[in-house]
Amino acid sequence: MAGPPPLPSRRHLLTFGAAGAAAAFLSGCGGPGSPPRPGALAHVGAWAPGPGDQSGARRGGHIITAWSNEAQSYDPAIGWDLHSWEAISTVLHAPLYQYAGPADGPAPHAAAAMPKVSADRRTYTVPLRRGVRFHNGRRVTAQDYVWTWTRVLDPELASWASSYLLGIEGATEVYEKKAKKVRGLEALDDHTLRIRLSEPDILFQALLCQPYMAALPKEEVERLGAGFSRTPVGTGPFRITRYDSKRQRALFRPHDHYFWRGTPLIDTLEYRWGIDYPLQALQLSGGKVDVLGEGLVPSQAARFTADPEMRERFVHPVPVRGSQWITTNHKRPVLKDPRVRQALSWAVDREQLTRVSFGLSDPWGCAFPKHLDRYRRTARPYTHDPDRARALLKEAGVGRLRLRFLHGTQDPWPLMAQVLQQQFASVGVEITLDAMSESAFELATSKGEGDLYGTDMYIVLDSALELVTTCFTSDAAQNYTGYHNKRVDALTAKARKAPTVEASNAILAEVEKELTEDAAGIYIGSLNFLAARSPDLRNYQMRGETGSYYDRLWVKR
Amino acid sequence: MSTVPVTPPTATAPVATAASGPRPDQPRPAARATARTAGRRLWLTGLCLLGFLVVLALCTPLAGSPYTIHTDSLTSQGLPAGVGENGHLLGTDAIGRDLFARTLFGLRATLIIALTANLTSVALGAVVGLVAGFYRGWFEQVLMRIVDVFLSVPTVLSGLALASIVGRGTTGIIIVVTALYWAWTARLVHGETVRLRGRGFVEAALAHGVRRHTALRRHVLPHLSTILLNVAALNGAAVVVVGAGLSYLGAGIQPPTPELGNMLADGSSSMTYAPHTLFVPLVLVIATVLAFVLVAEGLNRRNPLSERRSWLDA
Amino acid sequence: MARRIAVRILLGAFTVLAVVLLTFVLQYVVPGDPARSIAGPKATPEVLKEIRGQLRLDDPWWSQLGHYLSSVLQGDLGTSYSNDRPVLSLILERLPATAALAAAALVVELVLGGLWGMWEALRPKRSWLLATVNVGLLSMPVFSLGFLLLLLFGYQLPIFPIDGGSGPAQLVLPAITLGLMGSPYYANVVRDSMREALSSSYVRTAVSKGLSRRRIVSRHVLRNIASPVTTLIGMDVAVFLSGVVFVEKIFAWPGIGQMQTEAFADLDRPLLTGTVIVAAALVVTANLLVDLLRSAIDPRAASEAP
Amino acid sequence: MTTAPAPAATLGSEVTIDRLSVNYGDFTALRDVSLTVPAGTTTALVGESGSGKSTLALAAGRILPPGASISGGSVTVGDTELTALRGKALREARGHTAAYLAQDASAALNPVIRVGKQIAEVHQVRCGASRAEAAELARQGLADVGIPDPDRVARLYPGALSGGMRQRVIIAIALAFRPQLLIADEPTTALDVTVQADILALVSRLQQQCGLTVIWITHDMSVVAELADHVAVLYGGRLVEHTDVLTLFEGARHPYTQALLTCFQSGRFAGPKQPFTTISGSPPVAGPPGGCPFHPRCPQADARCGTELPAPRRVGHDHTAACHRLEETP
Repeated sequence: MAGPPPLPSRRHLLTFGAAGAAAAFLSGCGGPGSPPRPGALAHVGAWAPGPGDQSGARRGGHIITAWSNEAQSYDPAIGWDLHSWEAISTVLHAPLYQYAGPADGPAPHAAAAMPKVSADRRTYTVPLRRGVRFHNGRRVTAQDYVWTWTRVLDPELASWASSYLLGIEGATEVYEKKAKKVRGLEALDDHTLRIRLSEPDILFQALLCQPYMAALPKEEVERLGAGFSRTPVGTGPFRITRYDSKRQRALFRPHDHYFWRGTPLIDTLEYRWGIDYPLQALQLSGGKVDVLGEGLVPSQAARFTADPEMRERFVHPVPVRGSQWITTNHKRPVLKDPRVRQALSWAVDREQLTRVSFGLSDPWGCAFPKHLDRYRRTARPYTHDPDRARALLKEAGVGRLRLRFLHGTQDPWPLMAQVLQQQFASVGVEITLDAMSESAFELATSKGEGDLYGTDMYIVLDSALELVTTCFTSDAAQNYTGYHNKRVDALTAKARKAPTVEASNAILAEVEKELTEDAAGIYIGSLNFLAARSPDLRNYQMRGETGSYYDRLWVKR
Repeated sequence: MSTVPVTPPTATAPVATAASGPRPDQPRPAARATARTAGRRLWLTGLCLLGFLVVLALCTPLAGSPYTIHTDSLTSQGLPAGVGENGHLLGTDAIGRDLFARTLFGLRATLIIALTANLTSVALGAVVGLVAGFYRGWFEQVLMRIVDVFLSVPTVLSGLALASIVGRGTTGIIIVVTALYWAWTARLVHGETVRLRGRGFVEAALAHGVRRHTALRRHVLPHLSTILLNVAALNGAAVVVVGAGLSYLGAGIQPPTPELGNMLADGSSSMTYAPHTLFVPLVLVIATVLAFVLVAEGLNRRNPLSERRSWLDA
Repeated sequence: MARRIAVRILLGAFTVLAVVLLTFVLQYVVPGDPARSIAGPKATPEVLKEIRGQLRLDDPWWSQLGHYLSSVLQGDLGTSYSNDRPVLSLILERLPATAALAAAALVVELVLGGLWGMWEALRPKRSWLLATVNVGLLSMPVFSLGFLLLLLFGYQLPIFPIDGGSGPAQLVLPAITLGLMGSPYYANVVRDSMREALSSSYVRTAVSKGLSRRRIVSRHVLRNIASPVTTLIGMDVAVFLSGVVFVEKIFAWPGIGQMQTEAFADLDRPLLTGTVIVAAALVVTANLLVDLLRSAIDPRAASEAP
Repeated sequence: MTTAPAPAATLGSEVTIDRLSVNYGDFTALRDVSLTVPAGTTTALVGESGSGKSTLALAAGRILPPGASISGGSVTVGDTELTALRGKALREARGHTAAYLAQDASAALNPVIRVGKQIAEVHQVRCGASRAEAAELARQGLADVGIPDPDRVARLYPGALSGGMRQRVIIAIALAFRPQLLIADEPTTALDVTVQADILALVSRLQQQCGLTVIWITHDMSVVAELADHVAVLYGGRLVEHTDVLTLFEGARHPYTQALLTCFQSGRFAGPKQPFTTISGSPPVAGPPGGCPFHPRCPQADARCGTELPAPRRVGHDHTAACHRLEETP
């Protein structure tokens, strides 16, 4: 695959620029959508919510997952790269709720039932499941959640996820060191937790599924101190028994008091890191490794597409709710005119462009990802129409247009940039490529430099609202290019306060229509994720929001 | 030699021997001659190969543009065309660009880097080495410590850091490679100059009141020329390989400009399903390095040392 | 003799200090914001500011340098940004792996290069096969050679394990890759110095003593070529520490080379400068040891200037 | 100097060289030279550069440099015929037939091995002496050649010794051979005169004691006078005259030898500002011309000398010379 292979640090890999969370995706294949049926094995009670069909489950086995880099941290408030994210989402910690079947919303996990929401949709009362214990055996109480969430807001910890909790009343005071306790957060008794929001937020239900919202044992955090980020204690299906940074391996064993009795099925899970992509591919096809944590990067994806037999045995394609577009710098006067941006959107041949990512993104000309649940799209996607592009450019009175395209070393952007250069040249727009190291690229884009740069964004909070509020609203955290669209801002605020997900999605459809017509960015693709796992694994499930589900798979060597 | 040396010869230095019959350990005049011709044959072939490569690099315009992406030539699964397929002489690279054109352009870029970076690093190294070797005392110590510092900093890492500062174009790489490689030459030249200073003819020149730098230029420099040529040749080979290394880590010449280094880097990752993307640039890199090494080997052969006979065969 | 060693150690310390300064400036000037690589792209500006405050990234450069130098002199290389552990312990944990790799590669180099050089020195006619192999190895970039070996002997015919880890079986392929890269240089040095030794008159004396060919080579010739070879070993240590970066990346060998590139990509400044300091210290000590070794083997070297 | 214990038997044995020719590739350095060196005597080989005197000596000990090949004739030292030997037998023979004293002593000693060890090695290899015995013999050898404080010197490296000392060590190595033939290739030329005198005295003393057979290569007539019993004069790869030392100085018959002697006398006894007498022309380099090699520079040369090669003829009791016009010369 052309383009220099990615720099060793893959921390940034599937974060793809904006989406801090893991590759969010629906598990496309396998089991029926209904909630998990009791497994054939009598003694396996109900399963944790999530995709998969456990008929014919078998116990035992040792699974090895390969990563390219050491995890940032196994502390759910700190870790954000894919390696850490999978460990904190499905292995070590159990959040209150977890996404159920392939297309369904959140289902109770550490919580006993769905939260009771007040009439003004600002108060959430969450009943906690009984019998949930930490790895050290202690029972989990509502007080643990209060302490954990307050810890996330603690400025000293400087957790990246703190901004998500600012919707809770009193959270900002704690964040700005003005208060010790969060007013809107109360433990009514040992098993009920009440949260009061400053204003209604449709995303809050999805927020409760995030790993940084899972309970942490106060006494262990203080005992382990810095060690907590390597050997944490949590409520998840596995506990960490050994963290060996010298031999770059971590070993996990099942949690004895895990509240979903009878799972996980395998005996031990081992994470290995420091393995470069070509070697990962060899180890997988050589049977030395069972799962590639980061799935297939474009350069290795080509290797598997070249050989249909290999593809069929090892690759597990999974659609992901994520979109890929080229951000245009709205501070540049020439790019302020929507007709120029629309012209550029028509000039792109998405078919040719996404072929370079070898199946990791499908051609798509709309703002939001192609597959969204409970969503009826009204926007009309862009297609490849160079004549219309030239007409629009002439209409906008633009002669020779020279634009600077920034890209880091992260696949497939260096290659896509070269393909784009050629495509824009055919409509008279000259692109100069400005390649730089990954960290320099992030710094430059955050300062709003350059005219065009590639962005990939994954949805983790189960709604396209997250995409808009992160990138396109005027006050969005990652809106570095000064895009201001009053209609989008107003609609987004309305969508956020909508009573139900369906209502919120209806408003979001209008937002997408506006973003698409206004060509806020040049939309080119809808992202996929190619999971790579050994054929010996049975009931291997993966979701972008969480990563691989190790609590339900078994091995048939 | 008109007079027969009758009086016992003065205690001549062992090296300057009266030619009393073929000295057993000196190569016979005939041997010295074949060494020279063998040497000439070698570095001539080296130069011809280098010339051929330069000509090849100059006729890049004939080969079409290295940037056009012929998506039609990719196979159905989007894999690059092999050698000779779809009308591409050497096939295409991973995104369908003509490999023949890219290799020629790449060769030109690599040759430019190899020759200029080589020249600058050897020149800088030679100057520092000469000055340090000749003007002994604290000045030499300071220079040589700086050389030690440059030799101790891991080349790849400083290369990466430097590349991200000085920019990644051809000039960037030349600066990086010069910064990495001048120290080697400096150390070699310094050692040699110190050795030469100890020899009689330099001290004799100085004794005759010749000013230091003329002595340096007239006596030491010619002697060093063979060493410098030799170092330049081997250094050229190393420069090409370092360029490839930097590109592999993403610090070399950036896409889309083709350079053998980054083509090798791409080829390595796409070797499993399209081996020609690696082996085509590799052959040219080997040819470039071969040219440099042949010149070095040829020069080595010219000094008679290499033809001395071993006593074990007596 | 002791005075000479003291001077060398002093000079070595100066070199390491200079390397620290050079590296600090280098990584300080590299564009990018370490706070972003710690907190990730979704962090809000306030969080980034908080992290920069904690790590004192916004201080003027000279105070950062001063603070860093004072802590280095006390042996504290600071804590790594990416995983909150003291840099020194991280490096010492990974150092044995790199040292083992470098040592193994050196053995491969010496054996391959030495035997090859000797064979060529003892044969009157120059063999073309070896010359082409020589060129091939000189021009092959490390990563291509490494990957080819990995593919051939790790995957196609699985002689050596490729499942990562740092056991002796995993050490073979990376050591051979590095060793092959260096062997042409050793072969040339051994061949030239051996040829010079074989044609000098003390070998004639040995021949006239009626000693066997093997004894002459082992007793008389080898010790004479030890000096140029040890000089090359001294220079080679620095090369290893950069060649190691590629080899460790390809073969997943848990050494400091791999950590160095990771630290560079993550802008983990303390870890980055830490690894460079340790590398520089290794180079300096290696050169000192090599000099001592050389003067032990070859008395002539002892008289040369330090 | 402690008197060395009388060695068991006289070492030297007779050396007979019969019609020997040697060439280096295409250059013939020696043309069918016949010479016998009686046991226990010293024969000096005299001649200008390129006359083949070194080649003859080295061929006698079969330690010709690489690239040289014996194209005819034979060499017998004691009872072993050397030219036929190959490989292991040759190596064995070399061990105990000839010892070689090099001109440049410092190069002939291995710079990285202690002096004592280089002598001990001969004992270990030759007569299988153990390490301690060999060391003791080496120490004894150093004492024999008159080196003060042999223990300290034995531990030194060659680089630390003076020129004279190094030459003595070479001689000690040679003696450790118990050689049947000692070949000295101008061993004293690189030394200053006083040290040269010591070495010459040492060699002659050792020769009397051990009955060595010595072939001494030189172009210094004073050394010939002092040491040699017989003298062989070579020119252009041919033996032009071979006689005992007395008759040479009184009645040399060959014009070249006479010219050599006159040059030597004029150099030795010349007063200030007196020109030296020289021999015009220069020794043949590209291989001797037809006929007598010396004829281009021979004052008495006639037509026959130019065409026909003079065969060596017995002129006196122990005196042969190769010249057509022997009768006329005084």
